[in-house]
Amino acid sequence: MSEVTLAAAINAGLSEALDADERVVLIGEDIGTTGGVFRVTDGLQQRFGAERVIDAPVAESGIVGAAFGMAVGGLIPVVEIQFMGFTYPAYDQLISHVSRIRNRSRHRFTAPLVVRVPYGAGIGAAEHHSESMEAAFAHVPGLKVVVPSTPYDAKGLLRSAIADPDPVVFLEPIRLYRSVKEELPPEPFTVPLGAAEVARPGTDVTLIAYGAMMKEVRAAAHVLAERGVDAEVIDLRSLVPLDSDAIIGSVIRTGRAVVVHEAHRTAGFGAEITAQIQEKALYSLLAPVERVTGWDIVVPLRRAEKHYVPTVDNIVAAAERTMRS
Amino acid sequence: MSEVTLAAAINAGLSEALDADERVVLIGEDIGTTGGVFRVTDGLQQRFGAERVIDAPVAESGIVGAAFGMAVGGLIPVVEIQFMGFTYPAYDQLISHVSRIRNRSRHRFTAPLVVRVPYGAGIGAAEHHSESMEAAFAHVPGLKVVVPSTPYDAKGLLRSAIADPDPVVFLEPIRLYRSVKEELPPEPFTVPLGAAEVARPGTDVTLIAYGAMMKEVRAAAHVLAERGVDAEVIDLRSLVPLDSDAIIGSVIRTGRAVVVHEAHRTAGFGAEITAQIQEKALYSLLAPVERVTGWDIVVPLRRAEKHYVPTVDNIVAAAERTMRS
Amino acid sequence: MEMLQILAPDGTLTGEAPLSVDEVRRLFRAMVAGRAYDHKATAMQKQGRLATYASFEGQEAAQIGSVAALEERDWVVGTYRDAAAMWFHGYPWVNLILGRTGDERGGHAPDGVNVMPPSITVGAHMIHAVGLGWSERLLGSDAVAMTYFGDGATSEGDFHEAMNFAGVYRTPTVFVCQNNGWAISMPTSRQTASETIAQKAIAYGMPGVRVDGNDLLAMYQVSRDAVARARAGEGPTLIEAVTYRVGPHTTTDDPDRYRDGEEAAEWRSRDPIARVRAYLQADGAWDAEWEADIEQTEHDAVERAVDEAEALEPFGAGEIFDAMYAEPTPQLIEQRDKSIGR
Amino acid sequence: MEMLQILAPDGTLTGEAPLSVDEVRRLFRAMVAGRAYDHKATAMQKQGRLATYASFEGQEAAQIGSVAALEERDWVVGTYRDAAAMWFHGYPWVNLILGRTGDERGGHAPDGVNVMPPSITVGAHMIHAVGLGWSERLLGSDAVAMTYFGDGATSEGDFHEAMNFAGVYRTPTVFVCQNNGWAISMPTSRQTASETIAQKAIAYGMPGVRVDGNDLLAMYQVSRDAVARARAGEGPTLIEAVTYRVGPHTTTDDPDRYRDGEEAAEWRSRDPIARVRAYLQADGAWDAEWEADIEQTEHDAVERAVDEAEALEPFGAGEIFDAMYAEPTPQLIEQRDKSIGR
Ligand SMILES: Cc1ncc(C[n+]2csc(CCOP(=O)(O)OP(=O)(O)O)c2C)c(N)n1
Ligand SMILES: Cc1ncc(C[n+]2csc(CCOP(=O)(O)OP(=O)(O)O)c2C)c(N)n1
Ligand SMILES: [Mg+2]
Ligand SMILES: [Mg+2]
Repeated sequence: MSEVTLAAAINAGLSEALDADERVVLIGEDIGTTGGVFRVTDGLQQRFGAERVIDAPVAESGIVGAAFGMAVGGLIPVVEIQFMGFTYPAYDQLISHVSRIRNRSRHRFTAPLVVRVPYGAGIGAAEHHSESMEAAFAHVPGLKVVVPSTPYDAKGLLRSAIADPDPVVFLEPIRLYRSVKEELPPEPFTVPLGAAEVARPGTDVTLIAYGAMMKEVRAAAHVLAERGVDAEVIDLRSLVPLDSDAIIGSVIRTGRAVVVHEAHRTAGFGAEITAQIQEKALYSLLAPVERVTGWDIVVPLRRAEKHYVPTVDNIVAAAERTMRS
Repeated sequence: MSEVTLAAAINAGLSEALDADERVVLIGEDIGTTGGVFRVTDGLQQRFGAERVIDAPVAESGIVGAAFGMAVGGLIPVVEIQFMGFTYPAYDQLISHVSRIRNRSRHRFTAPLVVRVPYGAGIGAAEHHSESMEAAFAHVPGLKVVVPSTPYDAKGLLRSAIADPDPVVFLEPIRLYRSVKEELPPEPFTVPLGAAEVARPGTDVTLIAYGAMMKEVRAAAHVLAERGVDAEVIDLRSLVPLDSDAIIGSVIRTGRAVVVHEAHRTAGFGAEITAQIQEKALYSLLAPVERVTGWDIVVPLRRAEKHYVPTVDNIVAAAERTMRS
Repeated sequence: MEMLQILAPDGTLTGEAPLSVDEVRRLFRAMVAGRAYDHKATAMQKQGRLATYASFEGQEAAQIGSVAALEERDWVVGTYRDAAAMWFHGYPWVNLILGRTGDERGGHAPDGVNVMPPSITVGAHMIHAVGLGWSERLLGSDAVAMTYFGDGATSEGDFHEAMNFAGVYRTPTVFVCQNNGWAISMPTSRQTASETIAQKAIAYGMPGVRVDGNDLLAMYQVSRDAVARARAGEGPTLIEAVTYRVGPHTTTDDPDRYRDGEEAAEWRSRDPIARVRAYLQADGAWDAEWEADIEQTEHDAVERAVDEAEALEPFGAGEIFDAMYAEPTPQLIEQRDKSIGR
Repeated sequence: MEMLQILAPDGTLTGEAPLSVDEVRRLFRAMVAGRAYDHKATAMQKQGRLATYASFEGQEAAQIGSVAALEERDWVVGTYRDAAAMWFHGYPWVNLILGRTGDERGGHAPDGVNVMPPSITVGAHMIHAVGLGWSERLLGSDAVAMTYFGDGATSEGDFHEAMNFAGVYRTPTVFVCQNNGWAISMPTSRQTASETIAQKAIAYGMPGVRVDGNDLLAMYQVSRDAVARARAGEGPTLIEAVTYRVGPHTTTDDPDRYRDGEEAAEWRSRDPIARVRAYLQADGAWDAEWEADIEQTEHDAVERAVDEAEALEPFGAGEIFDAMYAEPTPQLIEQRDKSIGR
């Protein structure tokens, strides 16, 4: 078997889901003939037809709203929004309708849809193409928020998201689409939502991250190991539901934590993780939990982007700061 | 002089601003002939004319987008969105355009507008009318987020927001519109953005809140005092910029903190405050910082709303928990 | 654009009736039922038993005339002001009242009743009807979706996106705009510079029709035709029902602040129920006793629903957590435990 | 709807020219300049010196013909594909190139140049033009705002809200839709079921005109009229410029995946620059030497702008914080300090 990219893993997951269940449909801008701006849906319209792999007009609110209606009507729509920066026009549909229909109808109607969203910086893209606004979704009750960082997880989490009876925002790290590869088992498999993974066991400090930052975090753990610091790395995989137990358990053991995300610092999801740690593991903490994050600025364009995205060095330095206490 | 409500204080602030500067215009749904759903703009169209107090079609994105254009063009628009639940259609305009124009034009164009938003539960309103999504705005770089809790602050902060060269989301606690009153000085005054206020000095525990929850928090401090706990109460007034120094300084003195908001817990603004406290005052903490918040559910409707909104008892209990360590 | 009318304000036919007299009697009765509910709800709100209430008085023909064109398997996707249409399509009064008391259980339509909970946000729900009809088609059914909205809602971007999607994909959707003259304090003439709402259909390559919304027969006819087209796969239709909101926007609104009382009085005299009464009476198919009788029966049904709704215990501190997901997240379980204990 | 044409594809006049030959020569030169920039930018992207680039080849007449109708005090609010229009209205090449290299300083138009940075989000910017024109009017000026957008952008809800606001408030706005046949891989025929974009104006009570977007003279004429109406307080106009994107959507796009090469070839033969050349030539107002000369001059100007852009040092770690607010917040100052140190 050969290795596949994260993009190819998602393609395979979509293809399997379309095969397995007639109710699954895909909808998004340019997902058909071109296979999407990142070619993640490549070949699917050719294989499953334009009725099930639907090219949509440029109207994100309409896409999500229509998919919502389809989901209530019995389909399982998997939406693609081209970039996270274009989800905002659909924010109202997501908050006011998608996330609420189960509650407002007390289980009579549900919206089992998935909204796939490429996110994150690091490829020197144009304005609005480098967003990491996961906190704005994680704060919305009724949504689930999932963020894979490996091809295996991407495929496995996607199948779980599609099978989930509730709406899932599925964030795909643009930077990892083609830069991580691994072999996948030939048979279908799933990865449960809400379960973090210990990507590297360790005893000195817990590094907590997800999605786009996992590559840097893994590399930082490597550097730290060389410097004699044994870091435990946790890949959250889901922000909602959050595997708080995995986080707290680890920090109670290590006594130190670094939370990493690319999103803006203020009111980013790292604040939530940090707050939970101090709530539940304060007396184990040997040092303040460090947050390594993007800044509270619009993600800079290509020529200065590197000053925004957290680096391996930043993470290593933060971990070392926690070791000093 | 007689006492005025928070709603009347805002009305007076708007009226003064319209008087003081011809560039100030108001725009929103039903703000003219009816004076708005909460009568906050009562009488202003009659006084300043329909060209400056503009009744808009039901189109929140259009209202904010048009106000953005007006602001770039040299006006100072003060937008009213009827309820926070109707800001979501305008989220894209706020994030992608209003908050960014200064950065994307490197100061050449700016958007000195104010978006007034009634928010919060507690009056048994219909679906979508009880939202507290301030975190979704505070997380957006380039916006300022201001939340008064008294008539004096409401008027003073509003004047500062209108005078501010950058866009301000101005959140008005629905529940306090008519339930708090005070005398205001006859002459114009301002309250600076970014400065918290110590609403009550104390030594044992710091209660940190803003806007809609301030009434409960003040009352909780009163109850605590009766029980021998001397609580310091901080009214943040601005979430962005945040007066971190006031928070940290107080917690370093008291060693204990309770953060209170009505918004959902997960990734709410309380997480940010908590994270900052543990970052900068960990070694002073005698107990975990407590968060007293709304739950991660859609705000329940009238018959069960009371189970959602944090109560005086909840706050007292949390403060007492911190005292036990 | 011309406005279709079949029943003149005085109850005389100006065209061919699309319904038998018996059928008209049935729909007359439904309008009477709607009004009984409307009056009851307004009264209850004044007594503090309901949260705000949005009366649809004067819009009974627009709602009943259109919804009557549907089959049971079709969908109704409406607003806070569309109780008559929802009820006619199977949504029980008790649900409608529950919703207005502020109880989420109002949103739980009985199984098999294809009526969405009323949309409180303006404009966002029409695209749901597009999606619903679309799903029916992909699942092999010929069911259609009818969506109700106001003149104000046509200003929202989501109206445009819904119309555009319906046009492009030819979804089985019937758009019923009740142009009742006002969106809270905004008259339709300030909501859009378009002379009619119906002509907006041109922008989406779909037919638009303008109809007297206070004329039960005309409403029925255009709706029947639109439903037939949708069901046959011929695509969506926009119907502009020209009507009037004779009451306040909601019980917290005071229309005297923004409009002339005479306008409302004038429209009260064009009452859609009176018009059908006159028609039936001229046909010998109406008498006062019958109307008193159905009015009492329908009123009693509403009263029973009110009793049922009010007898229901409000949610306890734990139950509010029960319907966010199929299975609560660990966070919600923790919060529920705290809530019960707090 | 009819499509206005003044200059036939072979360069012969089919109506009266709205411009003198000298003026046409000036606009011809501007089109040549636009193409010089376009070719240079495409080439630079292939060399990795620019981020993605969106070519406007074939749309020069649509842009120059419309923007030429403006006065300096007017506003241009366009997209990533409207560089020619922006430049003609005073936005320097160096700014355009800077933006494409990925440098925020590209968005800083010189003082007095009323051109907004190009909108990258589709559809959201037209309402800004509505607000800009509105502010001009309230501030006592007669300046108008012209906004450029594509066929795809007409599907966004914000297009609708912009058109509706402009109609209701009669703002001095000129909406120029360059219907270039495609929105990435979506043909206009699948973007909307409306037969034309121009007819969408009917939904907003404003005039809509359809014009050959590859005809400089027709573009100029309809734009001049629309600008005059707007300036006179007579309200907005929607112009549909029928044209074609002969190149890829952006440099990362491969049009062979979704369209027939013949269609593009066919449109290449309707080149707007060639058409004006033929017209001028027939008039004796063109010779090859002159064109070679202006081409060289314009090309050199672009080259100098490229040099200037590339000579600019990228932002350092601290400078990225400098333009979020007039004064940085304490949080930003703290972060900047960390960033410089980190
Ligand atoms: C998105 C949104 N914006 C604003 C409101 C507040 N609001 C409630 S009803 C209404 C007017 C709607 O008018 P129309 O669509 O004509 O319906 P009608 O009430 O006349 O039936 C407004 C502005 C809302 N509910 N949702
Ligand atoms: C809100 C938003 N959605 C999606 C995109 C991605 N996107 C960029 S250009 C484009 C197509 C736009 O087509 P059109 O409006 O016809 O303009 P053209 O590119 O043809 O000039 C799309 C979908 C975007 N930039 N913004
Ligand atoms: Mg109305
Ligand atoms: Mg196009």
